[in-house]
Amino acid sequence: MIRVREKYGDRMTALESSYLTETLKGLSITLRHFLENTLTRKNTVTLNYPEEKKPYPERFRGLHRLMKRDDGQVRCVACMCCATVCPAHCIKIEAGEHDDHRIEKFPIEFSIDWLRCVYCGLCVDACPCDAIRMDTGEHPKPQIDRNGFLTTKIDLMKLGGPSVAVQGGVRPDNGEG
Amino acid sequence: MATPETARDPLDVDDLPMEPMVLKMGPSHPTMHGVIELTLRLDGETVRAADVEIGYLHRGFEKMGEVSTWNQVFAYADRLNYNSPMLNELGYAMAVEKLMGVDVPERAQFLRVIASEISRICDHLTCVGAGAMELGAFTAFLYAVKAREFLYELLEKISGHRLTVNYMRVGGVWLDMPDGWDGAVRQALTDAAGVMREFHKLVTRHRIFFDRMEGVGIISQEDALAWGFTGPCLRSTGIDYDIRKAHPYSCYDRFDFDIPVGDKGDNYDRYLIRLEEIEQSRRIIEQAFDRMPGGPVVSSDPRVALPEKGPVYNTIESMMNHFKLVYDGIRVPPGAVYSFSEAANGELGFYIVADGTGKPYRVRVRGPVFAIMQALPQMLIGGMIADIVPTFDGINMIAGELDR
Amino acid sequence: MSQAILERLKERYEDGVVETATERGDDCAVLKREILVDVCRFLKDDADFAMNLFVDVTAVDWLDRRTPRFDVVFQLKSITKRHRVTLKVRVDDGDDAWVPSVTGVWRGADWFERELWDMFGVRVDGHPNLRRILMWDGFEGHPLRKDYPVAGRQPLVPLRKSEVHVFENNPVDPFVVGLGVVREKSDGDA
Amino acid sequence: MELLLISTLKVILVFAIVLGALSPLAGWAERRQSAMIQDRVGPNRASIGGFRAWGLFHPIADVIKLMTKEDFVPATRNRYLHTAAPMIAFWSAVVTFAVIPFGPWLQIANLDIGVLFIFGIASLGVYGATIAGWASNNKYSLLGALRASAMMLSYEVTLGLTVVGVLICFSTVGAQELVVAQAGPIWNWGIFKQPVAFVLFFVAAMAATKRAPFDLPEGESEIVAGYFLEYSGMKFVMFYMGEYIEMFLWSALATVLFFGGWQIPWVPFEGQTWYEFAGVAKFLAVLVAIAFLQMTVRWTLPRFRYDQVMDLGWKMLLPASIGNVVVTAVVIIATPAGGVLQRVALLVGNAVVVLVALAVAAAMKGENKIGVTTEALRTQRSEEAVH
Repeated sequence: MIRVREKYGDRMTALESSYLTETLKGLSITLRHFLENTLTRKNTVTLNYPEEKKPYPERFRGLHRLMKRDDGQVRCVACMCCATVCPAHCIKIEAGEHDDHRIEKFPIEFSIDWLRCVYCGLCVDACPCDAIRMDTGEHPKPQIDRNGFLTTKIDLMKLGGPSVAVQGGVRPDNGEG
Repeated sequence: MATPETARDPLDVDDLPMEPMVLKMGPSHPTMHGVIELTLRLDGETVRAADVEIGYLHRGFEKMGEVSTWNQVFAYADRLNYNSPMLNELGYAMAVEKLMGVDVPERAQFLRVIASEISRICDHLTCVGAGAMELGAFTAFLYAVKAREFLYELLEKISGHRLTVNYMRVGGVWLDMPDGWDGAVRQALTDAAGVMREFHKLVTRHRIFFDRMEGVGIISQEDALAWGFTGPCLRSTGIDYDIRKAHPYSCYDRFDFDIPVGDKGDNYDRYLIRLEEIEQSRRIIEQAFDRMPGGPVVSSDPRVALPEKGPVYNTIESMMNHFKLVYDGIRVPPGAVYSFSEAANGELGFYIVADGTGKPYRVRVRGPVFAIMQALPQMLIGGMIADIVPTFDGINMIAGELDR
Repeated sequence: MSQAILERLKERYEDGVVETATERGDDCAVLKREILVDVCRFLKDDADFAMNLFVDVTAVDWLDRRTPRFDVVFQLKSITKRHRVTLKVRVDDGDDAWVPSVTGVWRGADWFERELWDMFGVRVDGHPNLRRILMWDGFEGHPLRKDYPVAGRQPLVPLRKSEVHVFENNPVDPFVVGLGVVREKSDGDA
Repeated sequence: MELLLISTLKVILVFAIVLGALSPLAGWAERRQSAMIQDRVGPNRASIGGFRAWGLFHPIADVIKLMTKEDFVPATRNRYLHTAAPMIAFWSAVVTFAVIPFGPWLQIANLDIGVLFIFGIASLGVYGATIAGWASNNKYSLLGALRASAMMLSYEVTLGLTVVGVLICFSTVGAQELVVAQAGPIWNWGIFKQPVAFVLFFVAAMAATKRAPFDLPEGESEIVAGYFLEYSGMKFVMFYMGEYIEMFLWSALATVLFFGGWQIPWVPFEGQTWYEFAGVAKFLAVLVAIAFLQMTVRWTLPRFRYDQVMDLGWKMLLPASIGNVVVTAVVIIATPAGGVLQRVALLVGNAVVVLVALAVAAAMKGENKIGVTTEALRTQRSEEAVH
């Protein structure tokens, strides 16, 4: 147990209560910052945003992307896991039957409403085939109307790339699984 | 159903000698953060009566909890006390784990404690910084925000986001810490401490600040207990009650830290306690890194943890387990528990009731600020309008956990 | 220690304690409504128990699952003794939906009981100021009842017309009325 | 005719300096400076043809924006007073520059009662704040107006008394004469005769301009924006500019009283042209330096509470300034004029004043009337609760 009054002092001393010394102390800090920042920008922490950007960390959950199969088709099998687990109900999937008999289902439409999304990342955890990811490192751009935030499958796939997981078994050179 | 007869206007004070001025403070008022409405009766600048109206940020957390799965509630829990989301998540995760009887791995416990304590520091920094700003010391505020920013970056590195972290899961945490994170934490804590030293020099011992805080918003020990105070506000009256010490949870019993207490129960005490708790949290974090065990970061209990991605992609058993957990959610056995933890403002309690399905039957949050805010009129009466500002900030009202 | 509380309560209020249970380390006593305030006062004042901190009161709505419909759940705690206990009172729907107020024992129960009324429609008898707290005055229904729909809509609150409305709303307040009336007369372009 | 022409030119020149250069630049400097103090970048987005000039175009953008902005007024205001208030505040700040001697010849009117004229007109500024607060028909404005009037009245007294010491030293109230009297070596400056008076003057002047830490009439976290809460557009600008101009006014007066005005130490003025320009430059440099200090103080300190400002004004500053006047008068009478003895005696007297003021301050610490009231009220209320 620490008594804060004992540690930080309970009463003002005579000098402190004259305002002057403490004000001068404060001025020494502010003026030092002023000089340092004027001459060298040493302590400046803000950035000139659009010109200077700070990269997001690796785990940053940004915009979603849909991963692709080796032949460039969408990896998603429309299992509805992500749509179910989403607390914000922002994922809409319309499933359809694929011509290829090895692929049972695929999403005819896969849309995410980025205005409703809370970027919790549960959909990524829930995906059983590594089809949806949130690692683009980008955040939604401003739009002029709400429809601009409703993103379709095509847009989501533009950011996507081939994935490590494959359907129907282990890939021999799979390093990370 | 109509409001019963017993309702009355708390402003109805008929023993005042002259006509008071009624002043509506908020919700659109800089100090009230847009979420509180204070109705004051003023005698000149002196507050003679006050009434607090809350509910402007009511988002139906408890109702939403009833239609979400157990894991989805984490996303809502983040938004309770949005300054320290990790602490809310820890409280909620502990409640579910207590009801299910899940053991959390050691390493996850340590990561939880570290993340929580970083959150606690952020919360206290916001509180003392905003307090200084609302007293007019804008530079001091920005220094505190700068220090907080160092820590938010850490949370972003480990959880992916700064505020809406969604880092904890039932039975553990989302991911292990990234490489080099411990060094980054130590560095950031050192930097933040350096910035806070300047903050400390700027305001703590300045007489203007001292006079504004000292002896303002006093609450006595008995009153504080009677109103249900917890956290720094209770400790400012001299009671060394901290749930981390009184009912150790997670792995707090392994760390060596002190509880700061005040004497008078005024704003200055609350301010100093927050300043000191920042130091103590720092101590906890450093000890946690020194003793960090290895191992998994999420429980292997198949009832709660999603299976590893590799088996999910490749084996049908894991895939089925995965689907069951995603579609039905975690199935919590029927029962009810009350679990509580020390959040930044005091006791954060979760009373959860399960009926055996994948969704909570009832999630009740006991926000620390809710109990404290009801004593606000008592702390304001007799003071001046200007005293509302530090008192209101000393409570550290967070509408997210007040209105839920 | 908390077990001792349950034992002691059973001993002291034989019929009043409906049942006791210990679940996952939480000790809970289900009480009859009549003895609630008495038990609370006893727990607070007794030197062995010293339940000096009122933590929480809430309700659980067991619509169509159990009767009586509501469990009103009190969480109490002792800061000095470092133990705690849960008290439950079961109340039914309609006229029976009320509990006695414990604000006389702990002042801090004030807002929690208002919330209980606001959210569940469980009246709190003897509460000094039982108003809605999170919802507004004209709210219809009680949102945390299970029969209140999640996407429930409320009738819109009519737009406030003019500043005159504000003055009329406070007819007893001479300051507001005085300032308002004088200004309105002196100002032609309002 | 010639006099009229010269006077007009002088007026244009002075107002070009004050209104055209100093005030807009002050807005820029304040924002930029606060950014530097607070480890930020500051405003730098306004550009002309892609040229940003460290945000120097922001004042221009601000002015255009504010002038073209809708004048949004409350329906229940008092129409005439609401319009008149900003004019009064602005006018009282600007007119006083008529007697400020920027240079040997650069002074609009050399009144014999120059300093008194400044005080007389500047003290009218409080009417602007008070009327604005009352005419807005807003309770926050009203509170701000009450705070402003109480505080400015209190500090006007101190402000006047601190100057008296300087006036005694130089035996004149004419602004130009004061400057002339400080010619010669640097220790002829007012600050070396009246250091305490300078500190008191500086503090009281900050209070008179209602700037932090004395910005409680605005107190944005307590009473939103105080007396100019209900003002927008050009009327708001007049308050805003008035505040800056007033800040420069007191800085200018401080330069005249304590820093030798346009006099350059050790270099006597013998009618040289270069000296006139150098003098004006020196005057402006000192003025800007004092204004800069005021701004830095603003970004360093928290805000006072209403009663604490009154305590500081009436219980610390006023007794100290009276003590300073008495000590100065005694020293001036008792010692031979202009000698080293007098100079030393003045400094010793000042030191005595400081020590006494510190002792008083020490004795006053810990006294918290409001706390007592709170305690009394609480006891009363808890008794009520018991019954």
